[in-house]
Amino acid sequence: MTEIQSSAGVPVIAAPPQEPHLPPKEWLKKNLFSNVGNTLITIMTSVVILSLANGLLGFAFGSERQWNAVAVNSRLYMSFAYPEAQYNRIWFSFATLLVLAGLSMAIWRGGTRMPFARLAKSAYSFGVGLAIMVWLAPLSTSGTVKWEIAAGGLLLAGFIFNRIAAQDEERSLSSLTLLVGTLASIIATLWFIPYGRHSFIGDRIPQVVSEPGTVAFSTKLPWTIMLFVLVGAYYLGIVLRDRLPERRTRSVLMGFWLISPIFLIYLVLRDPAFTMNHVLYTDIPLVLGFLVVGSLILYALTKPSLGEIGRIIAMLILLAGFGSFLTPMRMIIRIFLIALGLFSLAAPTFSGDKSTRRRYSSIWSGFIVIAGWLITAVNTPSTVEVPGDLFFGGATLTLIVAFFTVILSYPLGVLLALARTSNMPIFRLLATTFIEFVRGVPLITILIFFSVMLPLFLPEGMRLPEVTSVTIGYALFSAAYVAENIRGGLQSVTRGQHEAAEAVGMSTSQKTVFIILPQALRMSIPPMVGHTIGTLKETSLLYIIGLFDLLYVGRSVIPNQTAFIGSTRENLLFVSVLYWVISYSMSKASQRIEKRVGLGER
Amino acid sequence: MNETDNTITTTRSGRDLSDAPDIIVCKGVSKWYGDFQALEKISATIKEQEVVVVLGPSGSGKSTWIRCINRLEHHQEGDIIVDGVELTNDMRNIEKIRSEVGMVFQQFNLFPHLSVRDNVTLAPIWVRKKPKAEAIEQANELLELVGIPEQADKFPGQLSGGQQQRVAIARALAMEPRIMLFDEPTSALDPEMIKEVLDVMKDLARSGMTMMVVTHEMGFAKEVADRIIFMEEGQIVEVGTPEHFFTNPTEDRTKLFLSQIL
Amino acid sequence: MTAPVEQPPSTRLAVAQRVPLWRDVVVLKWFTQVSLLAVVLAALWLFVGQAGNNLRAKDITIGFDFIDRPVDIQLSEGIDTLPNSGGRALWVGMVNTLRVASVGIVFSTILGIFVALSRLSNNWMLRKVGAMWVESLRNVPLLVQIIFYSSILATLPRTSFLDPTAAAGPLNQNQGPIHNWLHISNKGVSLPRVFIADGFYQWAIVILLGAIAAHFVRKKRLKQHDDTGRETSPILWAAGTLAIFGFVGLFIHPVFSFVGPIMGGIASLIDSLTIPMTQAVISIVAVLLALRWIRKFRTDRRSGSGHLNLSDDDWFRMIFAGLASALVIVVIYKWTGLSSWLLNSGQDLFRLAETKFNVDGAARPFDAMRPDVLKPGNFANYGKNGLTMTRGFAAVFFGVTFYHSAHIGEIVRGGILSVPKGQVEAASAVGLNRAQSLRRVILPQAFRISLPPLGNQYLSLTKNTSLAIAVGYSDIVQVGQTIYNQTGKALPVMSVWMLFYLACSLTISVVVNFFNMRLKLVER
Amino acid sequence: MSKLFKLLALFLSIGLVASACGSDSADDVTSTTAAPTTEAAETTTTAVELSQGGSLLDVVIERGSVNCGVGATAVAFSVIQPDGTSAGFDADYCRVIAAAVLGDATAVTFIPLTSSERFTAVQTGQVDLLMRTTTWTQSRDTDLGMDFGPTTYFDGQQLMARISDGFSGSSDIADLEGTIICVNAGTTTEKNITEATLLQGVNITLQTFEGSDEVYDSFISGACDVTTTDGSALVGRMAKHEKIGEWVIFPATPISKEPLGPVYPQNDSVWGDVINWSVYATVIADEYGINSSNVDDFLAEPGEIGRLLGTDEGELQTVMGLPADAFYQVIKQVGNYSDIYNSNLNPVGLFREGSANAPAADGGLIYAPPMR
Repeated sequence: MTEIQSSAGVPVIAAPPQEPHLPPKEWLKKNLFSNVGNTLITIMTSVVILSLANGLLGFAFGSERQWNAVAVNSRLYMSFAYPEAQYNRIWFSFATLLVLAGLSMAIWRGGTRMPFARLAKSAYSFGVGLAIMVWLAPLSTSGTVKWEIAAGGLLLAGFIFNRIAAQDEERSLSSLTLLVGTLASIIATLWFIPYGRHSFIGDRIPQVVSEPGTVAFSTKLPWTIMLFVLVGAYYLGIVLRDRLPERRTRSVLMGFWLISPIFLIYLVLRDPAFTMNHVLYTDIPLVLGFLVVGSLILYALTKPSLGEIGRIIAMLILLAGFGSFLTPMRMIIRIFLIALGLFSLAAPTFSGDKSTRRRYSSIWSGFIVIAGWLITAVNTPSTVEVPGDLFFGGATLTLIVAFFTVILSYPLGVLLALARTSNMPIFRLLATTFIEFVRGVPLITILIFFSVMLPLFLPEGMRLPEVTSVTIGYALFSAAYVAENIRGGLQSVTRGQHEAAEAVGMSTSQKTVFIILPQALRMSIPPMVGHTIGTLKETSLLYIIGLFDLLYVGRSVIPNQTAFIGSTRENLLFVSVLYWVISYSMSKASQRIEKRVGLGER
Repeated sequence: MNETDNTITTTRSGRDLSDAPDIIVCKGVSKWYGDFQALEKISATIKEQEVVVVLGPSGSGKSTWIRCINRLEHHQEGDIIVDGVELTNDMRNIEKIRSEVGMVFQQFNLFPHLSVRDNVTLAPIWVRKKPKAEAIEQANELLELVGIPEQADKFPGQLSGGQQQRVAIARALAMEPRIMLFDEPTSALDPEMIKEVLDVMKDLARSGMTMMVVTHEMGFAKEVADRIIFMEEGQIVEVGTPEHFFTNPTEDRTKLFLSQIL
Repeated sequence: MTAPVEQPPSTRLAVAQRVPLWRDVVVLKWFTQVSLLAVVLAALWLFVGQAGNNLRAKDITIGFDFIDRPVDIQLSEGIDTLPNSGGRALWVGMVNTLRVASVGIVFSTILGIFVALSRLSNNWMLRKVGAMWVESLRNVPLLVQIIFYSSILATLPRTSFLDPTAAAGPLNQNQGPIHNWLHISNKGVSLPRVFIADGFYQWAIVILLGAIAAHFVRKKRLKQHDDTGRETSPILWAAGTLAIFGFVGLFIHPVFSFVGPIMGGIASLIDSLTIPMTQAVISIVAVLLALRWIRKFRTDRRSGSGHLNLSDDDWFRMIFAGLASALVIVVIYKWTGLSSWLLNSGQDLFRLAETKFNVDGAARPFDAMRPDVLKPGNFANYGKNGLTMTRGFAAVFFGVTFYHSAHIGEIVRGGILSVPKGQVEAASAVGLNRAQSLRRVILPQAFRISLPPLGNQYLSLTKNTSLAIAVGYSDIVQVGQTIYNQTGKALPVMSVWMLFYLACSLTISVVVNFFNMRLKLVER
Repeated sequence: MSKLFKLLALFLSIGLVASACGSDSADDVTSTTAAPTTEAAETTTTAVELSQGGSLLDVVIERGSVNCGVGATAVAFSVIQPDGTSAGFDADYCRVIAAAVLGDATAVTFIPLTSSERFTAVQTGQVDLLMRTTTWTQSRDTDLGMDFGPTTYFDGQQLMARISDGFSGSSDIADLEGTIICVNAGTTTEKNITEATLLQGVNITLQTFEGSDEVYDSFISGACDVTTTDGSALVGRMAKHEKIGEWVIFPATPISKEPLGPVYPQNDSVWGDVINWSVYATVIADEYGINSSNVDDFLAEPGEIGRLLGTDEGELQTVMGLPADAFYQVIKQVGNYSDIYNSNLNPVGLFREGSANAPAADGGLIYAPPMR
């Protein structure tokens, strides 16, 4: 659903040629009033827009609107029931992501130079727009005056920028400076303007009272620190950028981006209460055992001259892995056995000289350590006391479900796409059936199936939380679409590439891993970005399942609070704007990145 | 003519290859694409160190034949034996032959996502299982050999056609093949770049590499070939030394072809 | 080096025997596939077995008996708001889904083209509005939009006979923005309705004949054009022919009432068939089809000289065809109900056709009615005369139409922009004017480029109507959910959902592919 | 290239871990999930401990908190507050149990459940106690795995409409002819109204919505003429929107009986007794007029009051496995029935006087067996 296809289908649209700079009068004439029809259209659209804006602003700022419902409940919206005493964990997680963001911005050389002339133009248009908006909005007189002054400030800024531009055409401002400046001024307002002045008090009998700026005042310090963290990380990145090998740094950073959400969720936010006994006497020996034995096996299996014996051993290990389901055994052992089987099956593909073999073994070791640690952490109960069933809710749940959907569906999608394009008819048949089936039914039916029916398919005594069932449903659904995007990429790899790889003697798996996939994945980046944004939007369907996502909080939880009954429209508007901001900025950013790395051109 | 084993004893360059061992033996090789018979009972033997140029009008099955030799295409009847290994469904044999037979394509088919050096070292590292350092050293030598050592860190998209084709030759040579197959290596090149590729191929021929070349470059055929095989409609029409072929062809179809092309 | 030529010439067969099994690529290929298939089947087997155990333990039965059992369901709208059986209720839901989906497809396309054109217009204001439309609509989740529209629509004024605040006094026939023709309130929108009446089916036969005639007229005019070079406007002529037939058909359609008895005859014929006969016929047809396909396949693979060459994949295809036919036979014999259902529904269909054709000669093919406002009890409600769009329908309709119009607009715009500039130049070089080049050169090419993604949009629009569940529109998902809440038959209801949506998707992709193929043929 | 491989390996590892959804053998501790929740772990623990033959009471005491299933969107009964905790009549009864068992009214883990999840949650032991406006019916009570406690709130399905549409307190089903009725999907409410109108041959249009918020939104805006649900919720809404005098609730005799009360796992009479008598304690305290502000004045009283507050060694309570001052803590920390009722339901316009929830002495149904 949604826009999965749009970015795949639409050819990259060339930017219209830069118009020569026209004086305002001529510009108006050319673009708005070139002939009678044009003039009519201009007038009509202006009227429509102004009345629409009037309606929307009248709705948004009408006196009956309870915007307090949003302000007071901002905690519910963001982290739902996460205990306030443990907020440092959330701030720490946020700071970690910001450090990564800052480093990435520096190392990928993010940001562009914005000429002052352009800045002036946008300041002018924002100023004029704001002025009109304020004029249309039903604000109190003092409010109108305040906002008009703000609009005037913008116009003044535009004027100053224009003067600077007039002095020197080349003068420009880094977009990052602009970003930090904007963030800084927003955060600065936290120190002076008491947003969300109201809060609930009373443990049993909820009551809204006026307090001195709870939301703003409790978060102003952390937000300020966050800003400094971001800027500091950026400068650290600049320092590191020149001292480290670029490609390796980038791939390490990519790895951090992938692993840090899981690390933050399971270790920082959940704070598992590891029982030392269990960890010391069960988990660590298990992991160590698999690490040592597995590494040795893999080192042996990557020997180039091994031949078919390797495959047979791999099959035996895999068989043992699947067979272990017939006897009671720790799940972790089964997982590790199957993983070892898969690694051994792939071993001939990556066989080579001693250093290559050592590297392969060490990748296994890394895998087993990460996987063992994760499984242990996931299995350990949390120490953070959450008032409620769900650890996360609101925006956090939305983001986490989207993240896991992406993480699970991408590898699955790649496998499906490979199966669908392989020359093995049964693989093709299975993959095609799955993909076409999933693409043929609506997401909501799949989600309902997974939330209602999946428990029936599980062995007795095993119970999945609903979030997990639904996330699996999301991932399977999304995988079918990912597979189609990747298939597009796979098909764009020419026949000649296959032949060249075969001609130098590569096996099918080597050809796929070294030649075909890297090219195909690169080709499918633009549609995949679109798909990722689509996934984020689709998480709103959690509402229908009855999970406390952003939409559920806004649509059902808050409008039922005794103090804010009937505040549905405010909350819906807020949720819409939030979604809009996230997905709009994501798509803009990805477009910029695509343009920069020259993707999308074939 | 078609059915005979086309072996020669002496070559134009005076090399006597009659004692040389057979390296490629084709016996009654046939191939169909649906209704269309692309190869019809091809039989030929190629000796070690021999340079064979395959000529013929387009659609005559030349490319299909040499692609059958390293099993990019599967023949359906007859036998192909390369360096003593029969081409069958045996995985080990296919692997062995692929790494013994290098191939250069009309469209270069370089790997666009890898640098020139990685293009050349990829197969030696992962297929020949060479240590990385050794593979890089060898790649540098080979790039030197084909005359573009300075382009090693560039990507294929940044090179000219001639340079790309030379990288492709280096990539094939990196596998240390005993046989090189060339599938119209100069057809996609601008005229001014053809020479640089042909020069590399000539050097290679002089160094004693067994080569099978499908080309339209008559000059190259005259100068380098030990033997010329002329094909039409999936059959071998005529086989002979360059002198014989260009000056005194026996078959009418050959004459017609030469009159059109020269 | 040993010279291989010295060995006796080996045949392929002899060599193949020498290849050890574990090194034969063909054997390996099939071994991998079959073992994966085995793993998949084993997993499915486990899951299904587990599900069976769990269902037994929880005493849940699965079965489709709810389809013809009475249910206590009231639907908010549809062709039947008090369905007498579960099957009927689901059918009403399907019709509702199809209703909103088809209308949504039409309107989102129209709106999308407008959006694309406005984004390409040379009026700055219009361009910006188009961009705002696209960027604001496609970045907000559809579900949020649908819920939002629903709550906005709820703020429309209310209709009530007794509402003292209503300025015009009690509501009556003469109310609404356009008296007697259009009513708007938060209970929905009611418009005049044109509908097909009893005589329609007879009239449709006239139109069918008209279409055949129009086809020949068009051919003739085309030939004339080719011969003489004059502008003969074949399309206009064909349309004219069709229009004449349609018009004449309005008066003469009763002559086709003889079709009714024919349909009745077919129905009786079906009635006389027995279940074993049907089973046998279907099985034979399945086997024959499979055999025919295999024979055709083998002929395709046979070379001109009669040489047959089959790869292992080809063998798989033939075995698969055979397996499919075997599966059909197993299903048809295992499920006797299926055959009787086929017989019954076939008979019902023709009986229905019989009654449709056996109508009074005075019946009109079409009829129209103006919307009416009823007063059942104390309430103003829209009657069945008008075409009434309820709030739920409107919310879903606006949601999918707006959301997909943004996407379709981008697709169409991309299609237009991707027509190379050279095409326009070439068109003007051969003397076409701007409008001609747009119509004859740019739009056809743009359409060809945008057709596949458009098809995908239609598909996802149809599927997105399932979000109606959030605003209480009785689409198939909502009805199904009510049914399984009442009867506990979640699995059967879900399989009905999936089959229904798969059928929709299949239909849409068949239609889109048909046009796609045609356009490709035109291109050649 | 090796980067690609590392990424693939990473994906693979994450995928494998995430797909490792728990174990089906007893020796593994818990189940693992891709999504971060602790419920699975707790469930398994409960199941294991219960199978060893103990009562849920011991489990709760050892755990130190009561897992209480509540609703998320039931106005005045259980709603989620901005800090994520629950508040309302039902939520307070969760606190009553916590105060009785653990001596701390705040030792509750509120688990908001949807109406379809709630029974599974009790059956699987995800919650120790369900306080979620759940109607006591025969089929539910005899169903596998659940028992019902004393009714805390007597409710009944009623309808709400506008007086301006000609409705009054004496209207009944027959007056619904031609109305659009909005109702929550998949509830007994929906079934009841369908049944009632079909029985009387009244033509209505039924619009069903997933959430009650949409139902009320539609009613308030006038898109629906009538809405129907439990009378308590209707009264709450009417008061909340300040429409008394504009809207009316009818028929006087509800079209269904909806006694709401606690639900707990079956075959655990120790735990059941604790819940039943904690509820009764609030009623008895109410009968004597003992509330949280004056409870300390009654500590010296003899007789039933003494037995209630545990001043006589608390024999009755300790037999049940509770601390002697269990009910003192309940009254002190949460309050008696009236306290709970008035603080939560008065603000939404629900008053005990004259309703079925008045004390038995005043003609209501709220009544407790004697404590002796």
